[in-house]
Amino acid sequence: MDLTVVLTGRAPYAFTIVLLLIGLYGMMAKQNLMKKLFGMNIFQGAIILFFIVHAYKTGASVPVLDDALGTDPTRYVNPIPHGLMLTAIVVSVATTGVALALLIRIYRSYGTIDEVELLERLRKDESR
Amino acid sequence: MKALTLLVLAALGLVMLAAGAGLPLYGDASSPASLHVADDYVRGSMKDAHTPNVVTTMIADYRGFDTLGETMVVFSAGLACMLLLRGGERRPVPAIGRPRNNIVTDIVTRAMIPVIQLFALYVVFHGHYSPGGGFQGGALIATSILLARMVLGFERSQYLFPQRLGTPLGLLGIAFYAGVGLVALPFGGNLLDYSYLPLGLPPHMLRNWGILFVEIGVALAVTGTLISIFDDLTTGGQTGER
Amino acid sequence: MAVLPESNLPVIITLLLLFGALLTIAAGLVRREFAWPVAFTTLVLVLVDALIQLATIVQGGPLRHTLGGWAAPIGIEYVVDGLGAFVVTVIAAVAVVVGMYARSAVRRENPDQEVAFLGMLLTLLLGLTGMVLTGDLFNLYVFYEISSLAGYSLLAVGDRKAPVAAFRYLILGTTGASFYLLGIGFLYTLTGSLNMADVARLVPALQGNPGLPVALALIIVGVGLKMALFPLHGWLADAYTHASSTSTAIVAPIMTKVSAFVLLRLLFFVFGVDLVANILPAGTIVAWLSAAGIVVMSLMSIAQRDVKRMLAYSSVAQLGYIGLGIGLANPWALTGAVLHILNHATMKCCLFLVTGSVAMQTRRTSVAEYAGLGRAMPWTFASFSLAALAMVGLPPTNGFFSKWYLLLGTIRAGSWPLVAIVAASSLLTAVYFFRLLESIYTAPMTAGGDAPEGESGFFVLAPTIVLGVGVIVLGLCNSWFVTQILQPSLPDALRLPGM
Amino acid sequence: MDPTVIPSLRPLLAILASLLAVPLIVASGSRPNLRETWSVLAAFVKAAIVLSMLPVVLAGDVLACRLWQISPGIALELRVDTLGLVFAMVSSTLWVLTTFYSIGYVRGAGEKKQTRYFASFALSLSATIGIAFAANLLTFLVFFEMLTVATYPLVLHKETAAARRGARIYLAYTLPAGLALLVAVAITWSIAGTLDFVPGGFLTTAMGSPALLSTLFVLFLVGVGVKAGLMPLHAWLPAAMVAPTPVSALLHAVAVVKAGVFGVLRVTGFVFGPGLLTDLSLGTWLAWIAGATVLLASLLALAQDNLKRRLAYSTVGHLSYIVLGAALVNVWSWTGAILHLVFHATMKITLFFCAGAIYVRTHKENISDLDGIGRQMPITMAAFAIGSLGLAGVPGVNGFVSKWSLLSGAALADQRLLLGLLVLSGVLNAAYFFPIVHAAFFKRSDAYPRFGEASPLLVVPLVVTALASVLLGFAPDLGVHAYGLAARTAALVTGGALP
Repeated sequence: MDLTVVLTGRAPYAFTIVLLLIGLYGMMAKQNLMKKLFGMNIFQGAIILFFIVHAYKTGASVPVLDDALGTDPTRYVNPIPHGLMLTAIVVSVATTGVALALLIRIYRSYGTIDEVELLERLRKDESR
Repeated sequence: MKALTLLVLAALGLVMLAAGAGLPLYGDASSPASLHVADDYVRGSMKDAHTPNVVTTMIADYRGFDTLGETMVVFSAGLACMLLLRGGERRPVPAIGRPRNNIVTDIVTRAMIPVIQLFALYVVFHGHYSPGGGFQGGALIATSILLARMVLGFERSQYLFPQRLGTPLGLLGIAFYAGVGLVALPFGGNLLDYSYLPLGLPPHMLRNWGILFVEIGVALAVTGTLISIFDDLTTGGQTGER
Repeated sequence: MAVLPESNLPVIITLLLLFGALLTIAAGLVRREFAWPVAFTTLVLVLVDALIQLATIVQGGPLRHTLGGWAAPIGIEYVVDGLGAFVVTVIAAVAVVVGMYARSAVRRENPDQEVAFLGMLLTLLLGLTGMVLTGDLFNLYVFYEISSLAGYSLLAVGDRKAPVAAFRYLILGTTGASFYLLGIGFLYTLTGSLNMADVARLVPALQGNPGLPVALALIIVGVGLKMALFPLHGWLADAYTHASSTSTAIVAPIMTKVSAFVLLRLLFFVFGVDLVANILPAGTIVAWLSAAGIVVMSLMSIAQRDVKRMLAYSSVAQLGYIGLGIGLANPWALTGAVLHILNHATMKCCLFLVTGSVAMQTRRTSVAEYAGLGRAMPWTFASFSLAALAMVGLPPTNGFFSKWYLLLGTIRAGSWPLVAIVAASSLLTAVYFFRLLESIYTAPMTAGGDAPEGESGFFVLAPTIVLGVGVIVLGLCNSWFVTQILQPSLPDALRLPGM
Repeated sequence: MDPTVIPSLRPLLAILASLLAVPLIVASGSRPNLRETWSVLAAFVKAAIVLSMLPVVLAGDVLACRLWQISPGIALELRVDTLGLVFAMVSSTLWVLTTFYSIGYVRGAGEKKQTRYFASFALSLSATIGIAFAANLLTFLVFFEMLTVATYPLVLHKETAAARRGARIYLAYTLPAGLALLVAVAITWSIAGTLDFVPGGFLTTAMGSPALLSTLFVLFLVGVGVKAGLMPLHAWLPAAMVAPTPVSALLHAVAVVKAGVFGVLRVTGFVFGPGLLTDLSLGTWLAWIAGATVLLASLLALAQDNLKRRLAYSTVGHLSYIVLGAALVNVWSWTGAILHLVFHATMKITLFFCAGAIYVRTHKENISDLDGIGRQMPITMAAFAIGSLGLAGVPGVNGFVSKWSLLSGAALADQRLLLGLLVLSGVLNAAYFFPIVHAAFFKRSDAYPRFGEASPLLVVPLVVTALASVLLGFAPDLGVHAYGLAARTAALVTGGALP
């Protein structure tokens, strides 16, 4: 395949994958629970972008019907991924909300949201 | 450990990149996704629901059930905050809700709030014709209240929106949405089939109105729930006014 | 595609739960005492509807409901076959039983949170039933998230450590959900459809596309995380251990099972038996991972000192049975797997209710502290014993029959190591349950915790006994479920001979 | 000629008689007299129902009761054939005696938890009758495992460290055995597609490779052999002697162990059949294992000082007589085997009853303490002497009749070594029993004060069984037609002429 096609045709996809990996790395490697949460948000963002990337059509307009363009589907980008991702974004916001509530509870009980310190305090709880 | 993590991620990345070879190219107008259901949406949006914004038609009508679920997701997040933060040990209200009494920010905020809310209403009601809709509008209204909460303080912003109203408003919003969907059932239609609304209009106009109704429902639900989540998070779940 | 008859029965379940959740909160905001009656009434109505639906489907075949009147694949549809109706009925039945238990348990364990807790419980059920009923991949994701959010927060209610465990679960669970979403993203990009039946129609043409095995793998990992498929079970033990007894009793028996059902549905009804075997040895991988899970998790259970924790690990092991049955993908094994969804739900729910009841009466939680309690709480522990026998798989309890079908399945697959694992796992289970039973009935009571004042109240005891008896009844009636409900709903390739 | 199959509820009622007594016994736990009334009533009703079927079976018909399916294609089915009826009659009639004996024993010995004791006992008997009447392997397995569970509390009864150890050993043997049986049944179903017992067997060489069939046979043997005390799987039996004596008497000399040998008879005669056993030369192997068990058990019995343990080893030896007879699969050996199943029961239960009576009266368990006891408990020890004579094979007691048939069977099979072994074992029997009788009557001991016979509740049953042993020794076909039924079964299974 032609290199330019590969670059322009595949680069956006590759970008979402890189973003995905960054998010996953944050979730796996960070000790601070809040940073894990950030990682999770990046990860979800990457997936949202994955959908959006595949909705794009070269030279097409936003999926709001325009009399000038008629109802030719090729003139508008694919509306489905956009609609789906609206839902996905809301889900991600909601999840973040619950996660924050949990973090507040954890902080209230243990005074820390650092995983290492938290484990130490959990162990202290156990031995008590 | 860190090396292992990176190794696993690298492997995952390579697999994912390799899998990409099977996907359509970026910008491909003849990808399977463009030719199957999406084209029906574009062609049908005006005819079916008299709504130029295909995304709005899709989320509020074609796939309206997803959106009902999405509203429920938001609501359950609010409920989760209520469950996790209200009750249990009582703590003093943390600093984030305390007023600073800076006259400049006070006045600017008070001036901004109606503007934001007006814009929010536009976003809700103009969702048929431009990007926008219930969720975005509801989030904007909530934002205006949150701004007041942050700048004026928890107590001084109660007159704008009392804390105890958050959850009921959320309930009301979802009930309104589901209620609009429910109307069709006794008339022999299916859930969320707005063409059965008893308003005496042609089906595509009924759907147009139906979309508006559910967008309002979403807006109410989102407004109420977001404010209640914010209040629970900042006040540590203390209920009632002081 | 044959067009299925329309019915309102499936959506009524969703509507009941949705309005039930809203009304519970609203009633609870007026007066806290009003919440439980509303919630419980809802649960009973849901069960009634689920039973009517099951009866209708057993007689007349699968039903659907096209939401918004838009025929699939344009719109979303609910599709319920016998299998789905069966799982929904299991959910509803467990919910009624736990709902009854919740009346006094929630009030005792977390009085301040009663209203939100009950509302959340209904929301969880809304999500879980939705996952089973829907015929749309993305709609499934929405319900997956509703049930997950409800699950995180219900499991976060409990002792001091519960939020920590719940947060870990949230991170992993969201990762799972996101993987699933990405998997659908691949499928959507490749087929352009989100409707399960439609995707199933389009997918065979994609054989050889490198995106397809990745989509399958992402979906398996995504659903597997929620199902706690070994080795993706990391979140489960802590979460179950530290949560309040009602939370565990509702989440443990059904949430993982619903995910198992969803996995089954996606593998065999969306991808199809042949495709799954062709593009990725997915079945074999799932089967062997499950088998490993059965052994490792049974050993872990033996090592536990806390009863709830022991039961939590044993849950993962038992899920291994279900995973194994799904992975082997032959008629007998699959029958065993689906039957075990019901069977394990009843027995594990009973066991968790007993741990809750004991904790409320005596504040005892560890294996050692259970010593000698059999005398003080005879009915509670009689039910416990029955459920324990079912876990070990002794006839005529329902656990025996799950094992019987699974054994036939492994023999049919010709895999002798798996035969040995299924058989030997019963022994491992026997080790930890008989050890516990022996100490409950013969050892002198220990000093830890309070001395029990006798049996729990009616609302706690009755559900426990119902489940204990249910273990036997379901065992004796298992064949009815298999021949009347399960078999007609399976793809032809997975049906028992002569069915 | 196929026998006429008559549908009848009687086999089911026979099982239910004692099963329904269980809740009644539990419910009247606080009123011992009422509770014991239920036990006695159940025993009588059960025996009456079982005996009422005798004329029908003697007339050459078969009673059958087909209940619902418990697995697709396999029903929970009861069928009263000659072999099953023999076993059922032995168990149920001896239960009547044991019930009276139990009442005297537990009250005399001041046992605790009598309610649990009687309930478990009734449950065990239901399971035993279920085993006797099971028409197919799955039904057999269900009741077989039920028996394991029901007897566990009885072994554990005393709740001492020794009892716990005994109970653990019991489970450690019986649970794996049950699994082996389960796997064996599952394999059988997979290769044969049927599980119904057929006289002469239903497996053929066409159904699997010789290696598979041999493995299957080994699995079956492990499954039923544990309960049959086949060496090296016998170790649980001496350990289980910690149970109260009536338990040892009825269950560990009659019901449980005989269920094991009954299983051997069913497997060899009704699953594999003489033809297949000969083709694969499995019968000879089994005969040699049984022969070795007979010899070793007798030698081990010599070394025991604890009376019940000596009886236990004696039981192990005598059970293998039956297995030996089953393995030789000719018409005489089978007649002998079935007769020994009945006759050993009457003799051995007499001995256990004696041991129990001695224990209640004196709290002595060791043989070395029994010097001169015959003077103080003459009736008891006379009965003991009769039992001993019978087991040693002295003519005039029923043991002679069954042994004679077995010897004829060995001669017919041309197994001279086994023939010699049986004779040698008779001598060894004499060697370990006669010294007890001798010491009891002819030695003197002034170590303990004078006492008389135990209560009539204990003495009458043991006199009855001793008398029965003598009567059956002279007229083996008396009463229950044991001889006629045994001979007819043997002819049916081996295809030979009536002896």
